Amino acid sequence: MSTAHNKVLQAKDVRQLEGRKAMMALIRRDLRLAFRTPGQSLNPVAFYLMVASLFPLGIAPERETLSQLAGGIVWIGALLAVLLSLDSLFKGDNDDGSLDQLLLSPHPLPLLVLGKIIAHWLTTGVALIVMAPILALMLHLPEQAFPALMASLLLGTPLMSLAGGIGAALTVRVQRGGVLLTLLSLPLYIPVLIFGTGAVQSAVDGMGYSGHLLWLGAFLVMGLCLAPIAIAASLRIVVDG
Amino acid sequence: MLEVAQLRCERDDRVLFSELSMKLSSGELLQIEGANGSGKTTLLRILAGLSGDFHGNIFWKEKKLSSMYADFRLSTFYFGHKPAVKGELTPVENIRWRASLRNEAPSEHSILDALEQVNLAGFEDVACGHLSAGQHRRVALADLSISASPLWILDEPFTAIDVYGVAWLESVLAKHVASGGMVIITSHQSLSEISGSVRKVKLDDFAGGSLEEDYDDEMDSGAFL
Amino acid sequence: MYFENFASLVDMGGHGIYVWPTYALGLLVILYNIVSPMMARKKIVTQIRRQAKAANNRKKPASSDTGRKVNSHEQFSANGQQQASTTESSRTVNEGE
Amino acid sequence: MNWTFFHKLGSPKWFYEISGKWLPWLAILAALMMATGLTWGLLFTPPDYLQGNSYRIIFLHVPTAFLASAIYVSMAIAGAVTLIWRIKLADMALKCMAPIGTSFCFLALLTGAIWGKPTWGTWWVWDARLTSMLILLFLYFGVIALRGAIRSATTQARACAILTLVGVVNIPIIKFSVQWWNTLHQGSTLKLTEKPSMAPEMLWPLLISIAAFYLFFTVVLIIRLRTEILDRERRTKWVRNAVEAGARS
Repeated sequence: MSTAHNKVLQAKDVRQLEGRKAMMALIRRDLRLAFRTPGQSLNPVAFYLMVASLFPLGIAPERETLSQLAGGIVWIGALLAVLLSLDSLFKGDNDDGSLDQLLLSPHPLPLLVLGKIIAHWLTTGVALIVMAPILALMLHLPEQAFPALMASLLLGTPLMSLAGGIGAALTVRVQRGGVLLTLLSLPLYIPVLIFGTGAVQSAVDGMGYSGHLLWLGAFLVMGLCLAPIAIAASLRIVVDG
Repeated sequence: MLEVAQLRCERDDRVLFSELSMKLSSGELLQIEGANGSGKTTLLRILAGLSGDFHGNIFWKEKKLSSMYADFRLSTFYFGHKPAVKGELTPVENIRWRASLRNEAPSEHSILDALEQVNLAGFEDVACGHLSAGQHRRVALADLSISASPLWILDEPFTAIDVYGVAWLESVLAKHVASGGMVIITSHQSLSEISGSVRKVKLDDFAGGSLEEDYDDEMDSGAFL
Repeated sequence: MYFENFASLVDMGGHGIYVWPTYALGLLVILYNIVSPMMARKKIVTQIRRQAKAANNRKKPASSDTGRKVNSHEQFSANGQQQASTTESSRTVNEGE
Repeated sequence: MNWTFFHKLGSPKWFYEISGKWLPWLAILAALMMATGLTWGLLFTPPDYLQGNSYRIIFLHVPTAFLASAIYVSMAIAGAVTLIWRIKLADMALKCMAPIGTSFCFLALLTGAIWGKPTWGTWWVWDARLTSMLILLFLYFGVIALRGAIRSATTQARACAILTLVGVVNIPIIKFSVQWWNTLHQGSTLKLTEKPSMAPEMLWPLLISIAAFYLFFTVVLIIRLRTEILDRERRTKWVRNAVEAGARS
C-alpha cells in the first residue's frame, strides 16, 4: 500500500481548497493570542487614553477650546494608537517562523493577510472605538457630533489597519523599524484623518457629514481590495531577502 | 517529481553553490550535506519556494515550479529553523492552525496520538510558552507526522531532540519514504536506518564558482534582477 | 532688460530680499545635484580601480592579454570579451544550458 | 512587437555606452536653456500687476514643483517595470531618481514658503498645494529610508517598487483630500500660480524654465545612473575595462 503516493493524487482531486476556513482559523488564532496576553493587547488603548489626556494639559482645559478640538484629538489619538500597534502585526509571526508557514500555505496569501488584518482590527480598532465616546466626553465634544465620531471611526480604523499593514509588511525584517513604519504609513493616513475629523467637525458645526462618510466608505472598499494584495506581495518580497 | 537544473545562488557577493542539478522522485530521501555556511538553509528555502533569488530552473511534476505553486504548496511541508509554534497557545491549538494553513483538519484523536509519540503526552493543555525550545520543535514534528503532504522539506529536524526522539523521527521518515513520500533533509545525522532510498548531495561539491559575470549580450541575464 | 539700473535690479521694488535668496537656494540645489553624483562617481571609480588592482595581483599575470592596454572608451566591449576568455578563473558558468 | 530594443534598453552596459555619448550634448542644452529661462524671467519680464516682482520666484517654483510630482510618478513607473520585467536598470533609475526628486520637492517647498511671505504675509500657509507637496516630501523620505533599511539589493529593489506603487495610488487621493480639507477651512485665498491668463512675455520664460529643469533632471539622472551602474556591475569585465580606459584617456 502506498498512502503517501495516494496523497499526491488527493492533493489535486479530493482536498478542495478551503481558504475561508483557513482565514477564520487564523483570525481565531490571533484573537486567542491577544486575549491570552491582555497586557500587551491593551497597550494601544492605554496609549490612546494618555495621548488624549495630554491635550487638555498641553493646550487649555476650557470647555470652549476643547470642544472645538475634541474631534481632532480623538482622531489623532486613534491614529497614533493604531500606528503603535502595527509594529507587532507581522513581527511575532516573523520571529517564531509562523510567517514562513503563512507564505507556504496553498491558500491565497491575500486572503490570509486579510484574516490577520481583521484580527488586528478586532483587537485594536474595536477597543479604540469603544474608548472614543469616553474620551469625547472628557474633551467636551458637543453631543450632536457623537454619531459622526463613532461612524467615522468605524470606517476609519479598519482602513488604518489595512493601509498600515503595507508598512508593517515592508518593515517586518527591519531592526527597530518602528520609526520607518510610521514614516511609510503616515502619508496613507492623511486622507483618512482629513475625512474622519472633517465628518466630526461638520457635525459640530451642525452640518451634514454623510459626504465625508461616503468618501471614507469608498476608501475602505478600495483598501479592502488593494491592501491585502500589496501586503501579500510585500511579505513575499521581504521574506525572500 | 521535483527536479532542479543548473541551480546557482549568490549571497552577499559570494557564490554559495552553482551548477547544482538533482532529481527527487516518489519514495526517495535526499540528504543535503555541507559545512556550516555552505548554503543548506538557503537551498531549502529556495526549494520550498520562499526565496526566488537564484538562477536556474526548478520543476515540479515536469512543469516549471513558478507555474505550479498552488499544487506544490498543497503538497509540501516545510520545517525550518524556527518551529512556528506560538507560545501563547497549547500544542493542540498550535497543530490545529498549522494544519489549517495546509488545508488539513486533523482529528482530535490523531493530534493527541501524535503528541504522545513525541513524548508530549500530558502537556496537551499547557501553553507552549512554558515548554522548552526542544519541546517546541517536537510540537512541530508531531504536526509533521500527521501531515498529509507528500514532500517534506526539513531543515535540521534532529537538532534539540533526544535519542528517543531521533529514533522516532527516523522511523517516521522511513515510513513516509516507504509509502511513496519524498523527503529533502539537511542533517549531520547518519540516516542509515532508512533502507535503500537515501541519496546524498554534498553541497560543498557545488561550492564556489566564479563571481565575475561577463555578459556582453544585451539580452543576457545581466540586465535583470 | 526690464530694470533700469543695478540698484533697482537688486531691490526689485522691495521684493529683492525674497527673490534673490530664492534663486540662491535654487542654485544651491542645482549645484548639489551636480556635485554629489560626481563625487560619488569619483569614489566608486577609485574603489573599482583598487579592487581590480588587488584582483590582478592575486591572479598571476599568465597571458600577455591581461596587460594589454585599452586605448579608447569605445573599444572596451570588444576587448572585454577577449579578456574574459583568458582571465576567467577556474570555471565558466553558463546559465542558459 | 520587436522586444530587442526593450531588452537592449534594459542592458546596463548598452545604456552606459549610449548615455556616455549623449550626456555632453544634453548637459550643454540643459545649461543653455536654464540660463535663458531664468535670466529672461529674472531680468527681462515686467513685474506682475498684483504681486510685483516677487512673482519672479515662479520661474523656480513651478518647474521644481512639476518635477517633484513627475519624478515620483516616474519612480512608480520604474517600480512597475522592476516588478514585472525585473529589469535591473529600472531599479537603478528608481534609486537614482529618489534623491533628485527629494531635492526638487524640498526646493519647491522652500520657494513656495518664501513666496508666501510677500504674497500672504506669512512664511507658511496650509495651502492645498504646499500641503500636498509636504506630504510628497514624506513619501520621498519613505522610499529613501526603506532602501536604507534593507540589506539585499534584490529585496531593496522590489520593496521600494511596491512602496512607490502604493504611493502613486495614494498621491491623487492625498491631493483630492487636501484640496477638500483646504476649501472647508479657508475659502479661496490668493492662489500662487493659477493665473486666469498669463501674459505671453511671462509664459515663455516659464515654459523654457520648465523644459530646462526637465532636461537638467535628465542630465543629473544619467550621471547618477552611470555611477550606479559602475557600482553594481563592478564585478564585470567591461566595467573594469571602462574604468581603466577612463583613467588613461
